[in-house]
Parts: sequence; C-alpha cells; structure tokens
Amino acid sequence: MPWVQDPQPVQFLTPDGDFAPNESAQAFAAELESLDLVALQEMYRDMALTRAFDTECTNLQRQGQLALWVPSVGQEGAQVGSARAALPQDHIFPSYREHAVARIRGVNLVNVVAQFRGVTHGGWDVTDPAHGNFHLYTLVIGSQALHATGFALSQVLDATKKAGEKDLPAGAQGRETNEATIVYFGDGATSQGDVNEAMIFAASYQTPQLFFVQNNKWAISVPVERQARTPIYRRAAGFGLKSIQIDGNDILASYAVSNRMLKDARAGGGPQFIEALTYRIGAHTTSDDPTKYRENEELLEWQAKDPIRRFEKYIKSQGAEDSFFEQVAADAGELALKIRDGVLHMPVPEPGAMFKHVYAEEHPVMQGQAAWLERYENSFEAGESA
Amino acid sequence: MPWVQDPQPVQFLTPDGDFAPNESAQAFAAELESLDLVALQEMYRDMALTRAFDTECTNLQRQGQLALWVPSVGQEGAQVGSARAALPQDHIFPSYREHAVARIRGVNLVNVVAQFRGVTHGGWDVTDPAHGNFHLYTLVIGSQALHATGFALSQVLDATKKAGEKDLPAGAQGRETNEATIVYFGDGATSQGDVNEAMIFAASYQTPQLFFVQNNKWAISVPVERQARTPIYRRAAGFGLKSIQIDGNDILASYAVSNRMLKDARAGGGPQFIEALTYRIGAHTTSDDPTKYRENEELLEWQAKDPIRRFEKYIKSQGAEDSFFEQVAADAGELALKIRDGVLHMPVPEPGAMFKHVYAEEHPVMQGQAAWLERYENSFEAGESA
Amino acid sequence: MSEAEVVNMPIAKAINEGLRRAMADNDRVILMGEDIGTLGGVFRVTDALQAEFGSARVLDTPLAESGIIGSAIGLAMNGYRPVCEIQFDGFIFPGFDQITSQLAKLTSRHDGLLNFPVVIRVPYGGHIGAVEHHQESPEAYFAHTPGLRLVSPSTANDAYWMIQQAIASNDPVMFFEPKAKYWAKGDVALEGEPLGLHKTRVARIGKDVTVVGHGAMVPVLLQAAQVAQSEGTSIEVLDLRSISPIDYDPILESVRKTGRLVVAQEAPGSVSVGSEIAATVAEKAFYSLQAPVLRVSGYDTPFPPAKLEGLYLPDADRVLEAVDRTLSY
Amino acid sequence: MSEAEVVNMPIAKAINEGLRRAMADNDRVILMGEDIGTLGGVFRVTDALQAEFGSARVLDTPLAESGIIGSAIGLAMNGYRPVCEIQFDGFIFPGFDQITSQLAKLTSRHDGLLNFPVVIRVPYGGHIGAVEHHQESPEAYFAHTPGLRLVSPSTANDAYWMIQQAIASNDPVMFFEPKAKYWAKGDVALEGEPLGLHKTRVARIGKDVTVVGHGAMVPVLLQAAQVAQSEGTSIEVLDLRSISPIDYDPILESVRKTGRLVVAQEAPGSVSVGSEIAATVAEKAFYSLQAPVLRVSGYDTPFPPAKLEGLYLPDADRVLEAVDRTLSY
Ligand SMILES: Cc1ncc(C[n+]2csc(CCOP(=O)(O)OP(=O)(O)O)c2C)c(N)n1
Ligand SMILES: Cc1ncc(C[n+]2csc(CCOP(=O)(O)OP(=O)(O)O)c2C)c(N)n1
Ligand SMILES: [Mg+2]
Ligand SMILES: [Mg+2]
Repeated sequence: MPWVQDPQPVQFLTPDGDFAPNESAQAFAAELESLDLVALQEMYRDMALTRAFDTECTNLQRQGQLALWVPSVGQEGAQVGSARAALPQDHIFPSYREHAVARIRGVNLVNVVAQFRGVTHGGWDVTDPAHGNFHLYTLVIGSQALHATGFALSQVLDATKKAGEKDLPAGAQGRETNEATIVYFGDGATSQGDVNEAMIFAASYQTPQLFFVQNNKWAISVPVERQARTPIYRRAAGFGLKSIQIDGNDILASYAVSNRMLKDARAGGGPQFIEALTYRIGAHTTSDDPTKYRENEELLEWQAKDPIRRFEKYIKSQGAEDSFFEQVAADAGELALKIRDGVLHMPVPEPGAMFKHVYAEEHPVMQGQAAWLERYENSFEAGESA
Repeated sequence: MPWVQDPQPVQFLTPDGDFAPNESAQAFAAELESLDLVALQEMYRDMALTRAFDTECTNLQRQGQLALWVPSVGQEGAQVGSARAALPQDHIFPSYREHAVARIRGVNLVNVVAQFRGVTHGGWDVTDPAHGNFHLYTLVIGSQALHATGFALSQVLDATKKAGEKDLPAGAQGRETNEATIVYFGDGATSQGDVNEAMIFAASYQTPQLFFVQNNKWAISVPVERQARTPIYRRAAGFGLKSIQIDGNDILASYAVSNRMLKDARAGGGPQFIEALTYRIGAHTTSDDPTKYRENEELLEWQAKDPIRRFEKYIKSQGAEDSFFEQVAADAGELALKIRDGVLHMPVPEPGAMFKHVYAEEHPVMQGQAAWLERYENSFEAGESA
Repeated sequence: MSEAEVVNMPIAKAINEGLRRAMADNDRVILMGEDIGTLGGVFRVTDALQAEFGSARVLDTPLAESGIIGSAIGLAMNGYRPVCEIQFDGFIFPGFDQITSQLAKLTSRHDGLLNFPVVIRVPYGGHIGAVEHHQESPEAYFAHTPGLRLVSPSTANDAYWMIQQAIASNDPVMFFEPKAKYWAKGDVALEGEPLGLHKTRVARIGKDVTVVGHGAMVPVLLQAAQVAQSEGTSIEVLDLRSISPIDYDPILESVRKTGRLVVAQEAPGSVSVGSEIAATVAEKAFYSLQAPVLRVSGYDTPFPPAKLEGLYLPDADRVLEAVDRTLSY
Repeated sequence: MSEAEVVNMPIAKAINEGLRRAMADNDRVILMGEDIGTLGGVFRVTDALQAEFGSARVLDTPLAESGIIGSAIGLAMNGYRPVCEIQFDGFIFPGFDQITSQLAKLTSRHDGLLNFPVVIRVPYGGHIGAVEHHQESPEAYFAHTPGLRLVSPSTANDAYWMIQQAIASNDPVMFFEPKAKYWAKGDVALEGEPLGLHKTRVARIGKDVTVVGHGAMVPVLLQAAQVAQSEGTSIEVLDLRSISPIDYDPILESVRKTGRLVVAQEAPGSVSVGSEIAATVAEKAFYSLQAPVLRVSGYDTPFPPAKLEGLYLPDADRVLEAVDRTLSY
C-alpha cells in the first residue's frame, strides 16, 4: 500500500508543446504571468545555446582537446527554468552538469571547460559580481549541498543581525532574507549522507534555500530504483521541507515552481525541494558508454520528451518567428566557435601555480617546494643550453 | 500548513495504567493476544531489574568504581517492549543505552558495565548463542545503523541463495527471511549521514529490518527541535520505510508494533521504523548535569508518565499479586549485589591484551611492540628486585 | 607588559577567554558545534558565550560532524569566520571528507580568490580515563593533508593567544586542545605581542639530548628533563606548538648542539607526525646526529581501554628510556 | 610450474581473474560498489562478474561510500567476505569514519571473537590526466590506522595473486590498484605458490643505491635504474608490495649493502609512508647509511590540474636527482 498519495508531477506543457497545465500545475500558473514573449524567447535561447555548447565540447573531447566532457543534453529545461527564476542576489551551488545555469549567471562558458582541459580545478572568480554568485562545480557527490546550506545559514544570520536580534533558538520560524540559495544535485547524490545532513540542517535553521534535484534516472550505470524505492521528493517532505515533483523537461514547470519556492524561501518560508523528472540523453561523461546498461527504447522515449523541441513548438504558438530561430542558430554557431577558440588558446598554468594558493597566507613548505622546483626545472635548461 | 496529517502515536495504556487503546492502536491490538499474565509479569520484571541495575551502576560510578555510566531510566518501556517482540534468531544492534535489551537477550549485565570500568571496548562474546545475537555497543553516533543494514542485507542474501536464486535486481520485492535485524539509536543520531544512508540502503535492498529510534527529546543538551522540525518517523516514511510513531513509555505499544513490524520484516515486507516517544529521566551520562539545560517541569511531567509505574498498575489490574512484586524487588536487590560484586572483581586486562586482537592474523608490528613492552616492563621489575 | 595584565587561569578558561575576545573584536566570528550553547560544551570551554553573544553567534548544531564542517565552509564563503567544536577527537571522522576534500582544497580550487578561515577545535588525547573514541590523537591524518594548518597549545598563555591567532588566520586551522590539561593553570598575559602561531618554542634549555613534543606531551617532557637532570643528563625540551607547518629551525639548531633527538607523541607511531620529524631531522642534520632520532609514541593499536592507557601513553619513564638509548650510541 | 599456466594479461584483467577465482572458490565472497555490476566498473575491473555470479553476489550499491563500507561490515559479521570498490581514490573519504573508527577497530573491540575480512579496492594514483579527486594517493591515512592492512601490486602477476590473498585474509585489507597501469601487461602464473602478501620484493638487483616504492612507482624506479646503469650507477629496486605492515628486512638488508636509500611515492611527502620508511631505516640502519634517506614525493599540495601532473608526480628524472644527491654525500 502506498504510504502517501503522490500528486501528478507539475506540468504545463505536454511533450508535444501544448499548453495544458495539469491539476498539480494550477497552483503555480500565476508564476507564469510575467513571462512575455521576449522572456520566453530568452529561455529558449538559453537552452539552445547550452546544447550547442555541449555539442562543441563533446567534439573537442573527441578531438583530444579535453580530457573529459560532462554533457547536460536533455536537462536544459530543468536547469534554465530554475536558473531564470533566481534573482541576481541569490547564490547558486552547482554539481558539475549545470552548464545552462553557469551561462545564465554570467560565467564565461570557456571557463567552465577549463577544468576539463586540466588547467584548473575551478575556473572562474566566484567573487566577481559579473558571475552571478554562481559557485564552483563540485565533484565529490553531494558535498556542495552542505556548503549551500551553510551559505543559506549565513543569509539567515545576516538577516537576524540586520533585524537587531541575536538569537536563533531551536524551533524558531524562518526569517525574511530577500535572498536565497539554490543547490543542484543528481538522483544518485540523494543517497549521500551529506545531502541528507544538508536537508536536516536546512530544516533546523529554516534556511532560505531551494534544493533542486535533477532526477535523470541514472547515476552513471545505476538506475534510480537502486537509490530510492519511492519518489525522491518525499524524502525532503519527510525532513520537513516543502517538496514538489515536476516534469523536469517542461521548462515552464521548472520556472513556475522554482519561482514560487524561491519567493517563499526569501520571505522566510524555509527550505524547499524540487524533484525534476528528466533524463540524461547523452553519456554520463565522454568516458561512458550508456549502451552497456540501458535500453534504446528508454532513450527514444525520452528523446520524444525533449525540453527544447517541446518549448520551440510552444513559443511558435506564442508568436516566435522564424527569424528568431535563425538568429539563435547563428548565435549558437558563434558560441561554438568562441568556445573552440577559447579552449585551444587556453593558457597552461605555470609550474609555480601549484603552490600559489594552497594557503591564503605565507607557508614555508610551499615556498621551499616552489623554490626547489624552480631550481630543478632550471637545472635542465642549464644542462640543455650547456 | 502540515504536509502530512500525523496520526496519534500508538498507545494502549494511559499514563495512569488504564488499558484504553487509542485509534492508532486498534490495528495492533491483535498482537497483544498472546501475552498472558506470566508474559506480562516477565516484561514488568525486565523493566524493574533494569532500573535496579541502572541505579546500582550510577552508585558505582559515584563511588569511583566506574569512569562513566549511561543510565536508561525512563526508557525501559520502549526497550523491553521491542526486545520481547524479537525472536531468538533475530539480530540486535544497540547504541549504548539498551541495557534492558542486553539483559533480555542473555548478556550478563556485568559484562555491559565492563567498558565503563575501562577494561574493554566490547565486553561480551557476540558469537555465543547464549547472548542472543546482541551485538556490541557502538559509541560513534549512528554508525551501527549501517552495520545493522549490512547484517540485514546478509539475511536477504542468505535467503536468496536458499531459494536457489542468484539475482537481487534494483526494485526487487522483499524476500522472506524468517529472521530480522533490529537497530536502536537516539533522536540525535537521526541527524547523522550514516543513519540516513542506512535507511536508504535498507529500502534499496528491502532488508528485514526494524529501525527503532528512542526519541527521548534530548541529545545531551540539544533538544530534538534542533534535529527535526517534523516528527522523526516521517523521515523514514520519506525513504519508503513503513514507519509508525508510538508512545514509547507504553510497553504494550512498543511490544505490539514491534511484533507486527518484525513479523512483516521477516516475511519480506521490507524495512520498518518505529519512533518511540520517551524521555531520558536521568542525566545523559553521569558526567552530565541536565539542570543546566532543561526545566524541572518537563522532568516532572515525564516522571508522571513513567513506563514502570504505569505498567505496574496495569498488571495489578490483570491479577499480578503482591508476592510477585515482592519477588521482583528481592531479585532486583540480588542483581544489584551481583553487579557490584562483578564490577569490583573485574579483572584488569594484561598489558599484552592491547596487541592481541588488533589483527586476526599474525602481525609483525604487534609482535614487536608486545615484545618490547614486555621487556620494558620487566626491566623495572629487574631494577626493583635488583 | 604590566603585571596587572597577567592572570592565572586553567587552559580551558584561557581558550574561553580567547574565544570571547575574538568574538568581541569581530562580529563575523561565530561558534558552532554540539552542546556548545546552553551547556557551554561538555568541557565548558564555550561556557557563558551563548548567553553573552546570543544563539545566532554560538550555534548548537544538529548531531552531524560532516554537517558542521560542511556548513562552516558555506558560512566562510559569505565572510563568516566559524569556529567549529568537535566534541571528542574520535568523532572527527564523519567530517573527514568535508575537511580533507573540501575545506583543505577550497582555497586552491578558488585560486585564492576566496578564503576559508575556519577553525576546527579538537579536544584530543588521553589521560582522562574515558571510553572508546574519547582519547585519540588524530593529528597525523590532518598533518598529511595539504591546505590545513595544525597547532596545539601546551600552556594557558599559548591557549589564550593561539586560539585568537587561529581565528585571525585566513587559512583553515585545526586547533588541537590537550583535554587532559584543560584544568592545568598557568599565567596568561592578556595583552602584549604573542609568539608567532607557527613557532616552535624552547621550553627548557639543555645540552645533551633534545626532546620535542606538543600539547599534553610537553609537561611530560619537562618532567623527564627534571628527572634526567638529577641523574646528570641535560635535556633540551622543545614545545612544537605548530604541527603543520613545523618550525624546523629551532629543532635543527638544538640538534646541532645536542646531536641527539627524541620525538614524543601520544598518537600511534607509524606514519605519524613523529615519523615526519624523525625523517626530516635525520635528513637535514645528517652530519650532526650522533644517534638515530628515536620516537616515543602510542603503540600501533587502537587506543586501549582506560585501565591500560597508562601503559599506552608515553610517560616520563618511556621518554627517559629513549633518551638513555640515544645516549648509548 | 608448467608454461601452459602462464598467461600474459593487463593488470585490470589480472585483478578480474583473481576476483573471479576467489568468488568461484568461496561463495561467501561478494563484490559491492558503484557501477560494478552491469557496467563492470568504470575501469571494467569487475567486467562480466555480475553476469557470471548474479546480482546477489556482485552488488551495485546506492551512491554512498559510508553506506558501502558500513554495510560491508554488517555483511562480514554474518560470515560474508565483501570486496568493496571505491570508484576513485578521492572518493574514499565519505567512508573514512566507517573505515577507521569501525572496520579497523572492530576485531579488537570484539576481542578477536569476530573477524572482519573486508577488502577495500582503491584504484589510486595519477598519470591518467583526470579531473580533481581522481588521481590521489591516500595510503598514508590508512597506513597510520592500526587494524588495517594495506597492499599494492605493481605487476599483473602480483595483482592476480594479491587480490586473492587479500580476500583470503581474515583482516581488513585495503587494496591499492595503480590505475594508470591497469592496461600494462605482464605474465601471470595462474597456478603455483605466490609470494607472501606482505613481502617486499627485490625487483632489480644493484649495489650503489637502493630505491623503494610501490604500485605505479615501481616501473618508474626500474626505468630510473636503467638510465642510471648507462651512467654507471647500479640501483637496487625494491617493490614494497605491502604498505602496512612494511617488510623491513629486505630494505635493511639492501641498505646495509648500498648504504643509500631513496624512497619514492606519488603521495604528498609530509607525514607519509615515505616518512615512516625514512625514519625507520634511519633508525635501524644508522651505522650503515652513508647518506640521509631521501624522499621523492608528490608536493605538499592538493593534486594539481592534469596539465601539471607531469611536474607533480615523481618521474625517473626526479628519482635520479635524488639518487645523485645521495651519492654526493
Ligand atoms: C563521493 C563520490 N563518489 C563517487 C563519485 C563518482 N561519480 C561521479 S558522477 C557519479 C554518478 C552521479 O549520479 P547523479 O547524482 O544521479 O548525477 P548525474 O551524474 O546523473 O547528474 C558517480 C558515482 C563521485 N564523484 N563522488
Ligand atoms: C559521531 C559522534 N559525535 C558526537 C558524539 C558525542 N555524543 C555522545 S551521545 C551524544 C548525544 C546522542 O543523542 P541521541 O542520539 O539522542 O541519543 P541519547 O543519548 O539521547 O540516547 C553525543 C553528541 C558521539 N558519540 N559520536
Ligand atoms: Mg542522475
Ligand atoms: Mg536522545
């Protein structure tokens, strides 16, 4: 017997691009009111350009220019909808697949590629306001969820101080912060202790936070049924988070529910959770061969639910013209060229870079080893020139 | 708005000892049918003797005979009810406060005290059938939950093999095992990643397992509101476990629900969860001073709900006679003496014991260091006698 | 420095005072941990701080060490300077991934553009007769990890100053508190210029053998030196203070004088801080050493039941045994 | 041993064959980990084993390392012999508490009455050009931990035998697989009597300088020895094989002959396995050493981005630089 009756995942657009909000969607319909055609087109462009970027990076990897690429193909709807609901003052903690979000927040996508070319473990200056508070990718599955919770807690502490108060007792209600924190992770990540602790801490301190899981059905070769017997959104509800399941390939569902939840979070409504049902159309990474573990039918089924094509039909019905799509195609081509060029001309770090930022302050071991390496390298040059 | 409507915690006995099953209890009433007066008296005796044991150990600690004592006073109802529902073939993974369960499973309580006297980190032979598959206490909060899940998984694997099958695919239904695993932990422990991972693994493999949380309202000085904003049993439901909240000071509720859930688990019904609402009447440990962080009214309120007094009234109404209670009091006194005697005469381990069981197989470093220590110790004796 | 500014107090109180001062000086300093608020910590090191600064600056957390460290990282990203308490040494391991794979690496992952001024306070070590996991010395794990700084005071004065220096550092600092010595009193100079956070200190001058250790080992070494003196051996005692980085100059200088070194620690000896010091000194002072560097350590076993801790933990006799051995070369 | 029993295969395949044989011999041997079933592991080390033995013996687990190790402990308590795969070195840390505070201590906590024959396979080390957390050498953390055994094969033959010996051991064994060498082929004697699991092996005989290392370091050391030979220096190469315990006799014997030792490892050098070897050899071979023991290690930084790994990881040149230095004493 089911212990909870699951509502339908929130959906506005059918896979065919018809606007037909289901019952669960009704409550969120108002969130779409502010989206005019310009905004809708921008969201389409976000998805299309991200896909072009992914394609180019996959090519670059095939050509030996990148060690690895992690495509987001198929998940653009979930990502763009939620990212477009974020306000500039919000902070965002990604996993490693949120290229669409990176772009929307202002990160130069060339910098996102940098770590996959092996020149950095980071890639962009998170303190630069131009980067929209988009934090670095995190590869240890789920660990960024706690960073996000800590960050959201800092937003609570700031607001508490601003309100002239000094206490945050157990059981206190959430506090208006006017800013929120979003954290992205995958279905596999929900099994990690850290993700669960992050929800527990978030509930405890009523942080202004949105947990956004892209349930793309697979954690590399492991199906989501191995991680969870029940819909993942229920876990969050169990921790006391407001939690909703959406059709993650419906960009409008992602936008509407994210928008509502982020407003609620900023207003003191406490932590929120979205389970976006989506699918990883490509391989886990370019090192992966999904034909080893999943059926082609499943792929075909999900290709038919593609978030971009679906949305294309919809905005055409809303008046988007051919010239718009042509322009997007041109922009996509230009972006691909820019990425290729940026990657091929990416500078390799100096040897000394290794030692430079291990510590913020002076460190004798770093100084000693950097000096040693320099002498050692020079000894070859000396030898060569001799 | 509440996201789930919580049923009343299962309760059969009112704090005054009246048998008045509430609505939630109705479904479990059949579980009590097999309990005749003899069985009820045995359960009373379990609680009373455990309390006497706790009192004696607290005295021993005060008298400097133990480094520490961890009393279970107030939690005997939850413990005894669940332990009496376990069958001999079940395995039990305690935290560090389950003295009542230890005794019921056959562990000599003197051995439970051994680690608090500093002579061992364990104390009893878990492989001895006389000890009822009662595993060692675990002090790293929550870590035993994973051991229990692994053990329960081994029960599934055994049953799978016995059925002549070799597969355990993701999403497979639970399997009849005819044995189960119980794990005990506290409300504070539910915040640890390990406890959450244990539930996730248990759900994934549909282990024959009962997670039993004694929510005694406090984790040392931290109130349960800091760990959880919603009833803890809901977390387990979120993971897909069958999950129920009970009045943990009602031994009949603990017995009935544990009995039902263990039967279900052994029959292939998958993992189950009980949140027993109870209270730690004493200090966290003898090192703790609860007056620093909690109100006396709260203590008084919970003393009025004492599981032993409540049950005493009930079994008197069922025909238990004064002679029975006199016998229990005499047994309690005898137990206390036995404990005192056992503790005072507990042998101190040989120095060499330190090295003996670090590895199961020969290890040169252990041999070398043991030999060194022996020579070193002997050098003093030689020196002294010289 | 006027005498009025010197106060005699136990180490626990000195840390408490250091925390209070750091919090008063900078309102971005916050404390986090289990039971540190109303209770003031199981060792009362944070006593009265929540009452003074409020529960939004002294945070009792849910019971999860990974959660504590991981959230502290997020707080640091927004300019806070969190000081996390780990209740006992043996309970740091659930937070290990957040410490080693995140906290320690985040400064370099960010190319130095963000700092992570997180302090992790770890009451550590034996001699308190406690149950399993409550008496360990896990320094080696963190000393092996690039990106962390490790320090450990052995006196009340150092405790007072070093906690403030640790909080002021823009790097993650692990602060190992010798819990057995929490109640040991010492003079604290409340004003003045403290010794650098990462400096080794000569705790006693000697000429025959150098001994080095940190935290609760230091009083043991001083006791050994006292005994040795009565037997005609002059021991120089160095208080390491900083476990990572190690300030080798005073150690090498001392060894060049004495030609002999004994390294003492409570932790198991294999792959330990003592191994590192022995290896480095044997390399850097190869021509000065008249005897091999000897290590006196806990045995390579789990910390034993309390009744055996006296045998397990290096005491003055074991230090002297090693001193005698170095002298026999 | 007949020639028919010798097969040339890559290290990954040798481990796969060793696992297969161990599973065939004992039905309590089970495999657990992320993606080890249908996929056969991201390195295909468990390829085809689920198809052969079923998903009740080759278990794909939920994505949680603590969960994997913690459940393996429970399985071992009921007589299973779990072999856990950690997908990459850098992902072992979420399981650190279960390894150090539980698995390593449980035999002694049980007074030896229960055994914990759990194997943890860790593909480790650099040279594969991968992203962060995928190229680390975390041996030191575990070598410092009493209760664990650590081994690392450098040849296909050792890989085949040592995985079986690790599984047969009644103690927890951490099995470090040099992932950069997974595809390096070697002859495997499928039958016969293997060298003991914890034995150091002389990989090349020499007389001037001893060099020692494990895993992917060994081919580098052999290459250095080759180069040195052409320059007139005779290097003796020891393959450590066992990281904990360390088999010191062959090392000491070699050092007594050469008087010089270089220890090489990919891991950061501070508080490392190399520190331990250097400290111990400097102590035990004090009178034989004609030069200090030198260590060649990864730098004390996080493992750098792939483009710098060639600089970070000790190569034959860096080993030879140290060899030359020891010869300069
Ligand atoms: C702690 C940890 N363990 C293992 C890995 C290896 N790994 C990388 S991605 C991945 C699967 C992640 O699945 P999911 O969370 O669903 O995210 P997705 O890749 O599907 O977006 C695994 C196991 C890792 N990065 N970190
Ligand atoms: C990992 C870990 N962190 C901290 C502690 C210290 N500690 C011991 S008991 C305890 C509180 C436990 O509370 P709860 O789980 O509710 O159990 P209770 O003691 O109330 O039965 C704490 C924090 C520990 N033992 N293990
Ligand atoms: Mg996924
Ligand atoms: Mg509790």
